[in-house]
Amino acid sequence: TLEGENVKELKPEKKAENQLVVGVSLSTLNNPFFVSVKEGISDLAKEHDTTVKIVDAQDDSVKQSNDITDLIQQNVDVLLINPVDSFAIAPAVESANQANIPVIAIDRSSESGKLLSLVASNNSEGGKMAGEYLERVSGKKALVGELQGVPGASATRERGKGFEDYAKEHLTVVAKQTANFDRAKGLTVMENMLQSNPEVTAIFAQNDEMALGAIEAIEAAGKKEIKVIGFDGTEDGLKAIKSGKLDATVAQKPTEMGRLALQTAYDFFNLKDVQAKVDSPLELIEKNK
Amino acid sequence: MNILLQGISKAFGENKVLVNVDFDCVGGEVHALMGENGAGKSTLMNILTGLHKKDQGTIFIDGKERYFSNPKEAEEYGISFIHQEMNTWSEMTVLENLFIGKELKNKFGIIQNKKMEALAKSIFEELTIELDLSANVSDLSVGQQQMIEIAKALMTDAKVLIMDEPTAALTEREILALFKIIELLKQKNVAIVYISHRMEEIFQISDRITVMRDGLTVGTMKVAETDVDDVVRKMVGRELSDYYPKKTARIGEVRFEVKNISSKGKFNQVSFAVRSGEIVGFSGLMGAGRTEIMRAIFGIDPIDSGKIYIEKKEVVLKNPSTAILNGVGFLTEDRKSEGLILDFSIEDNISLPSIDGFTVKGIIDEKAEDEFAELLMKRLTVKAQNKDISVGSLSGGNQQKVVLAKWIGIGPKILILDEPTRGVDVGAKREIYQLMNELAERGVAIVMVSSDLPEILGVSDRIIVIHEGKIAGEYPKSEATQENIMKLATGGY
Amino acid sequence: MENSMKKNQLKELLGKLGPVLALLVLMVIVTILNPNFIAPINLLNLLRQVSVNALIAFGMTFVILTGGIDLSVGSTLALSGALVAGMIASGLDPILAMIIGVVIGGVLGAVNGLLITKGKMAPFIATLATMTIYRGATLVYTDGNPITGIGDSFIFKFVGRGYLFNIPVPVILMVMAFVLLYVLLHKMTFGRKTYAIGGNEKASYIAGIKIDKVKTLIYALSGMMASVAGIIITSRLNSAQPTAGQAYEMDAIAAVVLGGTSLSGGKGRIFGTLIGALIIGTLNNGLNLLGVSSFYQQIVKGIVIIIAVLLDRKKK
Amino acid sequence: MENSMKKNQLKELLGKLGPVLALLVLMVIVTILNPNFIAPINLLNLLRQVSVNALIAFGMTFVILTGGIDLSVGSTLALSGALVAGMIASGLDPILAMIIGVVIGGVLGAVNGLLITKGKMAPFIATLATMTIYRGATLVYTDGNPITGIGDSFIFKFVGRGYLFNIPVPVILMVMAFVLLYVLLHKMTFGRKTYAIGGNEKASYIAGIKIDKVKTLIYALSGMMASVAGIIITSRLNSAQPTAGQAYEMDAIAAVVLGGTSLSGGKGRIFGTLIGALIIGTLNNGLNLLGVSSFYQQIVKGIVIIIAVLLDRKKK
Ligand SMILES: Nc1ncnc2c1ncn2[C@@H]1O[C@H](COP(=O)(O)OP(=O)(O)OP(=O)(O)O)[C@@H](O)[C@H]1O
Ligand SMILES: Nc1ncnc2c1ncn2[C@@H]1O[C@H](COP(=O)(O)OP(=O)(O)OP(=O)(O)O)[C@@H](O)[C@H]1O
Ligand SMILES: O[C@@H]1[C@H](O)[C@H](O)CO[C@H]1O
Ligand SMILES: [Mg+2]
Ligand SMILES: [Mg+2]
Repeated sequence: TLEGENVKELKPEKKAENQLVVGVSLSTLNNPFFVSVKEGISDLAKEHDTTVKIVDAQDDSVKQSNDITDLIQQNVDVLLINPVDSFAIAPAVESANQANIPVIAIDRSSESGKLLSLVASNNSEGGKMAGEYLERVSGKKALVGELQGVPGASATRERGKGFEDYAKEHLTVVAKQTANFDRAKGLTVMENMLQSNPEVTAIFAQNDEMALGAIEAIEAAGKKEIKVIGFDGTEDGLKAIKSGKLDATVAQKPTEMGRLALQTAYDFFNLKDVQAKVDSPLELIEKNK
Repeated sequence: MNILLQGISKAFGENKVLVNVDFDCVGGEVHALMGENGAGKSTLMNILTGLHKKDQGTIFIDGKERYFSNPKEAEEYGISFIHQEMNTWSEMTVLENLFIGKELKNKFGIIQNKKMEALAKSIFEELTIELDLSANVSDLSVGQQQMIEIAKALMTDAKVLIMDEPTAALTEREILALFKIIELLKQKNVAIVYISHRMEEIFQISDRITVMRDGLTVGTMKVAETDVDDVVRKMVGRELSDYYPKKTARIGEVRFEVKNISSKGKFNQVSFAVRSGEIVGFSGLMGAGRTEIMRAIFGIDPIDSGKIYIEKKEVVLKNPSTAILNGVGFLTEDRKSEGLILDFSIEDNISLPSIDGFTVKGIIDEKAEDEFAELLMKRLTVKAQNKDISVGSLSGGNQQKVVLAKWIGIGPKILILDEPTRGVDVGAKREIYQLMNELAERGVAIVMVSSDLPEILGVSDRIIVIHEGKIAGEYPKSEATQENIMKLATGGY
Repeated sequence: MENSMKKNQLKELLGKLGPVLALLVLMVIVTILNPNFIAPINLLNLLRQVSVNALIAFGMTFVILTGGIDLSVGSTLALSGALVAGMIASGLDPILAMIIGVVIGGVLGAVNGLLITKGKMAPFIATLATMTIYRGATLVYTDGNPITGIGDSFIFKFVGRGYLFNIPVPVILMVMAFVLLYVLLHKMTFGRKTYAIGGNEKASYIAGIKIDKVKTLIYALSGMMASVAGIIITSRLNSAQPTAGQAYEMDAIAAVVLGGTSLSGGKGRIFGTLIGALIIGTLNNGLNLLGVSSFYQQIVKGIVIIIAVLLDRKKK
Repeated sequence: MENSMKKNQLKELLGKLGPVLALLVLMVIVTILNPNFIAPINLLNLLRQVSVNALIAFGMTFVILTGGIDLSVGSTLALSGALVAGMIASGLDPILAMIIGVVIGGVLGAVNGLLITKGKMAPFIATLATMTIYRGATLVYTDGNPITGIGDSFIFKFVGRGYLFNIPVPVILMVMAFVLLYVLLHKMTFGRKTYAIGGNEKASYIAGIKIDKVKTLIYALSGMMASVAGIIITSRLNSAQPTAGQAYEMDAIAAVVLGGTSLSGGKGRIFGTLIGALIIGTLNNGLNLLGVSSFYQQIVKGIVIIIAVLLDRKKK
């Protein structure tokens, strides 16, 4: 036999918030973005006296699927999953389906298995927003460098695709390098890019961490005219925008994402209708605005 | 300086190594410490110099009780120990080796190489050593390394000097130089403890002899009042009549032949043949190239040219595995690093080269292996609790028997023995000679490399002498003498 | 004498049982804190979690016994997993694809072996280099994206997600590998040679052991075990992840060492490795069940490794 | 005799120059493919990038010379960086905070040293465990978030981002550390003891070298170098990252080995390590300048390491 077979229909039973045991599996807590998601969940849980069990997959899909079986063992009422990868998570979601535990995905979806709901911002839309911003501030012919996230991560793929699809007709992408969503990598990769492509006038960093690394390199090279847009709207990112160091970011609302996900679970156990897709808002935040 | 050890006892775990041992040595004398392998000689000296802790007993230095917590402390107090196992740093230079742990430095802590060089040169001059101070120790011969050890000890201005088998790796010339130094030190009133298995030199240089057996002192006597037989009797606890048992094997057909083998820079155009039942001794000075020839024959090192025949058929022994398949066994001169796996049991060591023969459908037949090992242990009278204890815990002589057992176990047609009795005590030596005779009787062709001239003369049917990588000549047993062999070995002068 | 022999045997037994005791203590503690732990279903779950690390660690045991190390297992896992997925996605018979995958794992391992034996490179550096190269190759092959669309082959799903008599298939594979490798290591000449090489390489060579051949085979074995683990993971995740297996070498090495095998070679047992893998698995599973935050989990895991190794040292 | 001595010296010279030649060849190739590489501004940039790895690798050189290894440097870097940032953020004088940070690095390193000497643990396992523990501690301390708000202390900014006579301060720190450690290793008894321990530990003990003390100091030194690197990174990023330094141990080890130091201890030079770090830096910078995709970069890096080490072997 295989795991994930014989899935039954989910039948919600009413359960009070303070009776719920919520299992949360996050892709990583080494990234402020997901720390914010976690905080969103735990703050709301505290308000309602809900028990949450949080596990951290450290960006390893295998560990995540192990973590999720561990949570299923503990008979959690609902799973909030932020997948490391939307393909790799599918079997774990199917196992949860089999165990009759509703699953709410956060930030990244699951390619198969049944989700009660997906709470996410639209990453490819976000990529496009970044493209539009750069075109606006740097002009149509802007020569853009792109700092990419962890290779293979869905955020990398989707933001890249949204951005590049738009850029094809509106901008010129002259360089692409991966900097692993990491600030220190963002710094060195940017330094090198400034050497190999001194002509760049704009940078799209697929998250704020890389953007913050990149602006240190740009400042050090004395090329303040280069426009940089990040992604996420982390606390640090927003601070940098306020102080004028960073030009813009496509802000997600990670804390909001976390809250929305847990709220969706509450709704379910209150026998309210639940939407299959809850859009976490994206917002372009710019300097001096 | 005088040292006096009284009632020293020491056990390693369950193993009582020293039991109530007394020993003393006074300034200006050479006091020899003798005894079978594992008798406890090195351990006693290690206790004196603080490497091991005693369990019981008292140590007096110049009449005052005194203990050292480590060798350095002993050395600073004037007691230097030239260890049996060489304590060199092969990747460091001669100069660095000489001064490890006591470098000269200026007030900023910077090492003063110039000053150290000058000091080293003067010591080398005194010892008539000619060595490049900037050479890496790994490029030196074992004998040269031993000289560094000696120089190191003398540099400290020792009042007591302990030498644990210092001549095991020295050439005749170096030995003579060493004996001169010992004479000099005696005159300077240094007390010298001298450990050796070489009977001749003991009687040549020492004033008193203490014999140990199984952790006990059997007796101390003045050299003038004793003789070799007496010392040997005390060492082994029984009368030992003939050191070199009579050989009765019938010498047959040529079993093994090498023709014109050469290896650039090592040896040149070496040819010889060995018959079944024959023991051929290889003599020569240290570094003459005997070991290199045997290693090449056995397939460890490559041969540039030449041919090897076993029972008249040409063979190419490209590695030890092929050599073994062709019935060749090779006991190497360095048993610890090349002969044994010290953590393995006696049994596993013995069966290693023949292990592929003990399988049934790929699975090791443990019963057959057990019987095999037990049989060989019995035949070689390996002294050990059982076949399952690790070889590392055996005495040197017994370890050597295990190495022999493993080669006998392959059922060799040809057996090459490189210094088979190095560091082995008289009793065990005799047993090894006896075994060689038995093997010869079974038709094995034996090659024995040895630097011990009396041994070569006592054991071989024929003696081939190597000089600078070439065969300098050969003598049948009947014509060989120490003199004519030394003459060939030194190039005829 | 008699007495001392018994004492020695007891000591040896304790030595062998050391890791087992550590495991039992750990399990008892976790059970007291959360009785869910000991539920059969959780234990099976735990075993399945352990299987991947155990398989890799079995191969690593041979490598470490020779005094070597294999840092490339994680990348080998990812690369062979990706290639198998690629083959299946492009329509190859899944069974054939898996067999080819294991062979590829063997070849990748043999490359390590050749660099180490013929190239005379230190195992640490050789496998550090191939770790980077194999990871790069995986990323190039997958273009950084997971490989999906592996389709619906029952047999392929079965490898990672199936059950046989209620036992997860990866667990069965782990047990089978254990038995085979146990026999290979402790009952066959190959194992004897493995120990001999680790105990004294020079002496082994002179005793007629073909060091280069044995070592190369051992690294190939390690690569094969990594690729089996890679296939299981690919099946479990229903996709091949280019980043799979990162840092797995560390867990495998930790399992081997916790099991009492010495990093300097020549000493150790594959049974110990199994126990070592179970200790790590129990820690991971137990700490999750106890709800310890992942940051503290790392601290606890490190400390447990230190304690276990120190206790093992003390005993000797 | 004369002749052979000259030959030997030539060989040794070549041995020493091997890594330098490799570096020069690499630089020439990159320059031909992209002349931007040789621009002074890029070279300074390259040196600054190299400085962090070089500082860690200098400490690692001592560790490896004793036959040990230090896997915890990356975590030590992150933890001390975070603590320094925390202290500054909470108002401590930046200079004092940095000094305390280096001391903490030394203490973290000394813990490794004690586990290895007093605990008799294999360096690989001891530092693998502390690598996990220190990382966990960093995450606990920072709660997974970067520490910011380090404020505007000139001196703190200066360490990572400043210039002195147009030379980046991290480069100056690297050169200073190199000179100091060069003297320590090659001109003082501490260095002599380091080589002696790696060459023959037992003989060193008999020669009165306090093995435990020297080793502990060496691991402390490695920790201190890691924390200096951590401070530079924190200053450059104007924040302390909990994930900083991950896998840095591998780059540092690679630099040491590329520089010709043997992993089995006793042989090697700190000058080689500097060159090794420059080779790795040139590869990183060069491959980026040439626009090689990061996937292929990994493959190329791995292959270059293998070639460099193999060439080094051949020469001997
Ligand atoms: N560190 C040690 N641990 C355990 N046993 C030891 C140790 N050192 C020596 N022994 C044992 O103590 C006994 C005496 O050894 P020792 O080295 O003193 O003998 P020896 O008289 O010097 O012999 P040889 O002539 O072979 O050098 C032997 O049985 C040996 O195995
Ligand atoms: N490992 C080694 N490294 C460098 N030189 C060596 C090594 N082994 C032997 N030699 C040198 O090779 C030459 C021949 O040595 P070999 O060991 O064959 O001589 P031998 O006649 O067997 O004497 P011994 O009794 O010392 O073994 C000598 O000059 C020796 O210094
Ligand atoms: O959306 C998140 C964040 O952008 C983070 O920075 C990286 O992973 C993505 O999935
Ligand atoms: Mg001795
Ligand atoms: Mg010899």
